[in-house]
Amino acid sequence: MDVNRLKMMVIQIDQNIAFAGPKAEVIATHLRKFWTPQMRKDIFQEIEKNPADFSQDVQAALKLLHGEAKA
Amino acid sequence: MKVFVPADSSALSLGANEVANAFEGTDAQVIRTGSRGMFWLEPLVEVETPAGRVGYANVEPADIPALLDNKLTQKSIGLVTDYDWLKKQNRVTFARVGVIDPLSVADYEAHGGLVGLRKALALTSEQIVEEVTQSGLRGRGGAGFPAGIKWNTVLGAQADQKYICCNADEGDSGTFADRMLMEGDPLTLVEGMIIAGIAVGATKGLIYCRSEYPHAIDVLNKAIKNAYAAGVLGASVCGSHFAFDLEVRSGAGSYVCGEETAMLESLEGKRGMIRPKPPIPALSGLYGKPTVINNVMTLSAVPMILADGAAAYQGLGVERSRGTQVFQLAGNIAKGGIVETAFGITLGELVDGFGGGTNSGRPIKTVQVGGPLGAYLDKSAWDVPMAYESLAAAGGMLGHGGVVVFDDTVNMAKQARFAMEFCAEESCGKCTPCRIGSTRGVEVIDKIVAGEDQAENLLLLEDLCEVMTDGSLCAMGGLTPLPVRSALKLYPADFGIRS
Amino acid sequence: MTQFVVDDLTAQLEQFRGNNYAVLQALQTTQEMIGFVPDSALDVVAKVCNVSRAEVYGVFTFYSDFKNTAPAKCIVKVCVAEACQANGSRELVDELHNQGFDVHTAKQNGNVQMEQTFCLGNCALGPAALINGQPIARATAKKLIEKANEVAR
Amino acid sequence: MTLLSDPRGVAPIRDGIGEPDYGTPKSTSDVIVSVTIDGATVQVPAGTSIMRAAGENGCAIPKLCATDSLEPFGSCRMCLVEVDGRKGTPASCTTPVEDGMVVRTQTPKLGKLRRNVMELYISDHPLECLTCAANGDCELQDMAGVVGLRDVRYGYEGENHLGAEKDQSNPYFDFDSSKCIVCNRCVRACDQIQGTLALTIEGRGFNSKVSPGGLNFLSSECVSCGACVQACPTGTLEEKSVIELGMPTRTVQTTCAYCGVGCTFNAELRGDELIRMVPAKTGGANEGHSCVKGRFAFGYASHKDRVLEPMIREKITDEWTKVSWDEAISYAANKFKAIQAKYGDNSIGGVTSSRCTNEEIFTVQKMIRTAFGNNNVDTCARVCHSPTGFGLSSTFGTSAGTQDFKSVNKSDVILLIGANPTDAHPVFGSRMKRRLRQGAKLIVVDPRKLDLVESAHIKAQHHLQLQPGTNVAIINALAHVIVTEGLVDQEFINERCDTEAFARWMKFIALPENSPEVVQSQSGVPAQELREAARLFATGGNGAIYYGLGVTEHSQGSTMVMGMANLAMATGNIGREGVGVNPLRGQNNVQGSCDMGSFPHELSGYRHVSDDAVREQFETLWDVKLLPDPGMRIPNMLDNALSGEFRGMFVHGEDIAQSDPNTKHVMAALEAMDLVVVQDLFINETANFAHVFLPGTSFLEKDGTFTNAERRINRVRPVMAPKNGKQEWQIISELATAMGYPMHYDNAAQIMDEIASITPTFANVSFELLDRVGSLQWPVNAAAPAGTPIMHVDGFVRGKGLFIETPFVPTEERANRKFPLLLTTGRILSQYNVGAQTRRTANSIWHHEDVLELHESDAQMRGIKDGQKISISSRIGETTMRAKITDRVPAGVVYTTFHYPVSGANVITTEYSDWATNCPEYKVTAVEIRPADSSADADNSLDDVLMKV
Repeated sequence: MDVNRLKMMVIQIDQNIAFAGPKAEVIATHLRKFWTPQMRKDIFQEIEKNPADFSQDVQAALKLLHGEAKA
Repeated sequence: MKVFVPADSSALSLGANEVANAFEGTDAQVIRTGSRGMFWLEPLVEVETPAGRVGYANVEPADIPALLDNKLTQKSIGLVTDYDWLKKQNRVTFARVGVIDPLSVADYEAHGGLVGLRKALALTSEQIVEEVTQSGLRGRGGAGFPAGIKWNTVLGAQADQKYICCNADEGDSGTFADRMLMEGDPLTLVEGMIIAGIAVGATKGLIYCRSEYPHAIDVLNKAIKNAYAAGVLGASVCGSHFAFDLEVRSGAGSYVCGEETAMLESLEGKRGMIRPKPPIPALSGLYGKPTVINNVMTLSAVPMILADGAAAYQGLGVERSRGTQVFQLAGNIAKGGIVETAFGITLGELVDGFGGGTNSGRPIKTVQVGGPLGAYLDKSAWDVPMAYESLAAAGGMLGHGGVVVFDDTVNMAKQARFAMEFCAEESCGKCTPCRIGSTRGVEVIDKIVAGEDQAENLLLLEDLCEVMTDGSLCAMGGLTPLPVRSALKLYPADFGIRS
Repeated sequence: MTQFVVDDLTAQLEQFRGNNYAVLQALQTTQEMIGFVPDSALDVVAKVCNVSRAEVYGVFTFYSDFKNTAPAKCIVKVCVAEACQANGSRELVDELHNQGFDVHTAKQNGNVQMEQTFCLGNCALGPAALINGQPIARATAKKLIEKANEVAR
Repeated sequence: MTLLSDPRGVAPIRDGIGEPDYGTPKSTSDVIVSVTIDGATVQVPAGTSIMRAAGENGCAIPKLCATDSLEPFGSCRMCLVEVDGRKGTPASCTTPVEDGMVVRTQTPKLGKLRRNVMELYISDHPLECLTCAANGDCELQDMAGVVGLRDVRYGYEGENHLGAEKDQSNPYFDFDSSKCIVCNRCVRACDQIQGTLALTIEGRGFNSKVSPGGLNFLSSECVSCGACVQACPTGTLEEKSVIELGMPTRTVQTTCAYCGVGCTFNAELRGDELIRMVPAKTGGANEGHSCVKGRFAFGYASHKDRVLEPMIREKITDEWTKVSWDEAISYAANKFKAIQAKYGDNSIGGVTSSRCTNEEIFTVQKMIRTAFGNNNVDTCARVCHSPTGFGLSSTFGTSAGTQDFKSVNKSDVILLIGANPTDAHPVFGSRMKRRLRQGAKLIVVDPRKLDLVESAHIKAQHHLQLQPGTNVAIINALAHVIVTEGLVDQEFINERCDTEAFARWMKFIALPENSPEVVQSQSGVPAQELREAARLFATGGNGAIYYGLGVTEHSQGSTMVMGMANLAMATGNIGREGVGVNPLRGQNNVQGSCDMGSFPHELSGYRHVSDDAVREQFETLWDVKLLPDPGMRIPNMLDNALSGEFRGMFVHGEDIAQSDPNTKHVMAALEAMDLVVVQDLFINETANFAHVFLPGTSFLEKDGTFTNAERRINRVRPVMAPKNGKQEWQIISELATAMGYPMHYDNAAQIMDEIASITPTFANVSFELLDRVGSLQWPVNAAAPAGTPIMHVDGFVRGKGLFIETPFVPTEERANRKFPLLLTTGRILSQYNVGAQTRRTANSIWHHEDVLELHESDAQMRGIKDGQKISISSRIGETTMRAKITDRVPAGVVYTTFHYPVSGANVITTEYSDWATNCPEYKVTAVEIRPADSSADADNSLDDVLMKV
């Protein structure tokens, strides 16, 4: 899938999720709940490449997910 | 010099304005009044003298110089109050009509106006309603329902807003008392409505007047404006904590809107269709709110009842018809006009006594009492006392007190046919007996007169009258058979029926 | 109606804005202003009073006062009810008919339109009539036609 | 005389469709009174009419103007009775019973009166019963028999209306005034039931005549809902189909397949031919009402365009070849399998249809999860109401509206956001209008001036005419006022909600950025108006929120749903009649398609695929291994098709090439696939890219259930045999089987049994129960055996109600110099969705092309005249349509419908979508318009459209 599209989606999620508490976890939960494993993998690779394009929360969230995927 | 020239429509129709204009340039002070209700004398000009007002009958503009010179003796009727026709009456509701300037609050007050209202302001709602109940006042619109009971129902109803609606849709042919009062003493009606408002807790009143009375609407509007200016109407009625607002609404050419529920529909801006009852308007009337609906004459009797006390009013009349009735003598009559007198006067006294027989000089054939829906009566009814129950017992209907006289040239089959025609023309069209029945009525009468299957068609007409009487939604269809049946019963020959 | 008339009418009717109960008054105001109620005015009234066109149409056709075409310069209302019948209004109507004025159809004749009405409240002086609002007692065909022509001129 | 064909001795209690008619509405009083009617003493609620009291107790009183769907009127005078102690003969319809009343309904006097009334009726009625279309379904005819009319002594030469001209302008029914008995039932139905007031009586007295405002029906205000036709007791208003084909002979009760209201209809047939659809008074959603679509626009089901045989083709450029069912199914199965063999299990997927039955949807998603072996299933609800599911489940715990439709009867303040019920959910719209006319207050949040903002007898207290895309700012501002002005229902919150979350939310919402004064500059709505609206909602009594796609189809669709839920909780407006948060679902079975597990992340009953226990149940039942991770959503599938990873798609009754945003992108994706299987009634736009076409069944052929916007499970019964030869669930089962997963059902009831067995909210549902009770609102289970009209009554499904902060994040799609206008989209009454059905009916007479509504000032600036062809361009694409200058839209906003493929509104909509669900942002597209080349003018004229119909 087009990674730019995924990028747009994850940024949008980041902007909109305003749950108090550990935001990275909430983002991770959202992606876990609604994204296919492939999408999660693709966006993780993108983050590895261009971390500056993503907020700290998104980066943390994806690291969390990546950890799960490996485990 | 003060002269009084009527501005009543009937007087105007005989040239009263031209007469009033003829005083221009003289030093006479012209005061326009209502009419005394002696139409054969109109224009009746009154001149103030130390002894009282002297009347001059059938005055024409050319008479004015002579009148001013006190030389119009051949047209003088002397002191108006001593005039026998008037003297024999008991003018209660009409006491001020023809006397005062209808637009002047001061004049109104100087002649006993606002006394009733001031008394009412000192009473509780319950006390006012009790006073009206005790007076025995019944609705003058025709049905004769006790006003006090109606008011009590509205008083007892809980609502954020209540209304007083005056039914001034005086559409019955042969009736003009409402019009004369509205043109000649509108503030009496205004006062009556304010009292009703205080009595039941209504702060808003509407007068529904037919558009055929442009002059009355005009006078009412001006009088109401003056009443507001004088503090009689508005946020503080006569300085009290009661508020009452009043406006005039014009009809638009529909007889049936004189029926109270159709009138409500019309006041709500809709087609004037009859509403079924229940609910009664006293509980669910204008805009669905508790509403007093009374006729002009009913409401106009109220100030006097409050001013003089219930007993004074109750002391007049016979049996269950208490107080005075304003009879209107109309049609082919020599001395047509207003006769206000206690209930109980006989029909003969009215027609022959006051009325002086026909205008044409020919013998009276029939009289129709109570408007287009009233029965035709012949001389056998001459001794019937004019009161709700006694007239009903004689097969008639008092209605709004109109008496229309016909001479012997009238064809009663045509009159019966007209009753149906009128119903067909003015029916609201809601219920079937009235909507279709009236048209069929015309056709059946035509067949009878043409001698076509007369026996069968007479039976059919009787069935039709029955279904209209028992099946109609309101009095329009329900009472139309009354003139038809009475004409048929009293004058079969006019229908070509061989007896 | 031109846009100008529509705007003018709308302004006149502004007092009834949003008032479902003011249809009759709005129609009366319209007729006062224009002399009759053009079909397109029904839509204006409906819009102002926030009701349907059909409701306005129903009210418009119920009341005999309303006209959908421009009225004659002079309108004569002739009473044809009982009290005036007792004084010869039937004969009066026949005579007027012979002179070209049919009160039942109220057809315009020149600048004059004669129409029937039921009672003008002048029942002791019949036949009664109104000529452009001015009351007439003891009407005859001659009197009415002369007077009407005078007014219509 | 010919009329008296049926001189029965008793008055039948019935109306045109054989349901009992008690003449007047049921009384709601709790007080019981006792009344004696014809010697029998009966007990009825106070306020019951004599007519109804008699009728309910088996003693029918003749009637013509009375019918129990309308308030009594009292005009026909057939129902007169005698009451002891009362003068005269009161009408039994308008006279309520009183305790101890003694009534006689049958006496010689009454008999004669009724006969004489009937004689009057017939004296002005055509004597052509035997040739009248209403013969046998005419109350006048029935009553003439009942009262024993034998002769009309008036003759027939008198004045009459027999020469009245017929009005045949409406495409579906005729108005023959000569047969009218002026009972006003049609006029009253239009007023009381539909609320349009398009009918009146013209004239008065004998000349009284029913009239659509002095115009003909077609050009009048009539919205063709059919209430008048339904109410007419004679043949005056009659369906053209009855006139042409004759009276129906049998009836099947079923559910309309148009919008999310889910009206119950009696399909009336003559043999196998459907004559008419008559709304059922027993219908839980519609209670006897209908709209022009459900009532009349069913002709598409037998339209000649319908494809009835399966077809295949190698390439989309090839001609279609008709094949047998077996061939088509094995062709599709083999190709799907081949794709999976080559590109992996994940390379195929499918889409379920919100137009199909729960049973069909369930089998499609089951096929994908079993035979396809992945979770790549999505539904067209993705593009409409997916944010509803997300938002409401996050806050309340269920993915559904909280109320039944009837609840609105108890609402005092209605907050209507991004919905246009009088066009899109007309039967509910009429219900809402009834409540508004009773005095409920209305706040409309919409860029466009809807009919509900101002139309006959309706006037919104506040119209918050916001700029498209600023919903969240508005809802935050409303909540801000309520919080900062101390109008929250603290007691409700303390008791029912997560108070910690509330405290966080309160802190957030009180921020100045959410104040009306700041939001005014974002939304264009005056701060004062926002404040007043907020106060009204918080203090005006029962507050109910109704919303539609104007909420969900935004980049913040899910946020907005949560914002509304917050508002409802903050004001204590949840858990009883008259309140709630209520989505107005677009299609007939959007709710059902979501309930049935059509989303890639969840199984039926909204249970996530990652839930091991749930998955285990399904795995046991289905005997397969299920994947624990979510599958692809529609946009993911399309994106992946373009990148070559996704190559095969099963599209069940949805036209994604027309309905999904950015058409060009969708088409390219479809074109890139190796196999597209479309199941539909017609060759739709998507089918142009298909390799296998499987003909579907229309709702008239289906056997199953639909679940409407109020969670009401309605039965859909086959009115006729499937024209394509197979039920769709059967086709799906065969396809699954051919792919190697054996699936078999004997009938649809079995599928529902399977759904019930594995879905807790459906636990007690069965066809047998539905047939017995009519309809049920889920949850239907041991805890709620009679269903659940109102949710969250004693507590939220998720436990405590959860307030969630809803920051306003403006969409990326903004008006700019190049595209200075904002386009928003919607629907119109006569057309439905992409128009596949309604365009194939006479409904096109009312709306034969999509037009672009624009404000006068925007038109003037560009030299555009009313009715002119214009071109509309966005950064995505360009299309043309005709301009309509109107004051319905504010300057800067333009609006269109998307019913016609030729105008292709979605050619210009963008790829933006809801952050949580990817529901596309249909409602905001920056565009520019300019006059178009006039040569395109002729391509969509009315004549062309009518020819096609």
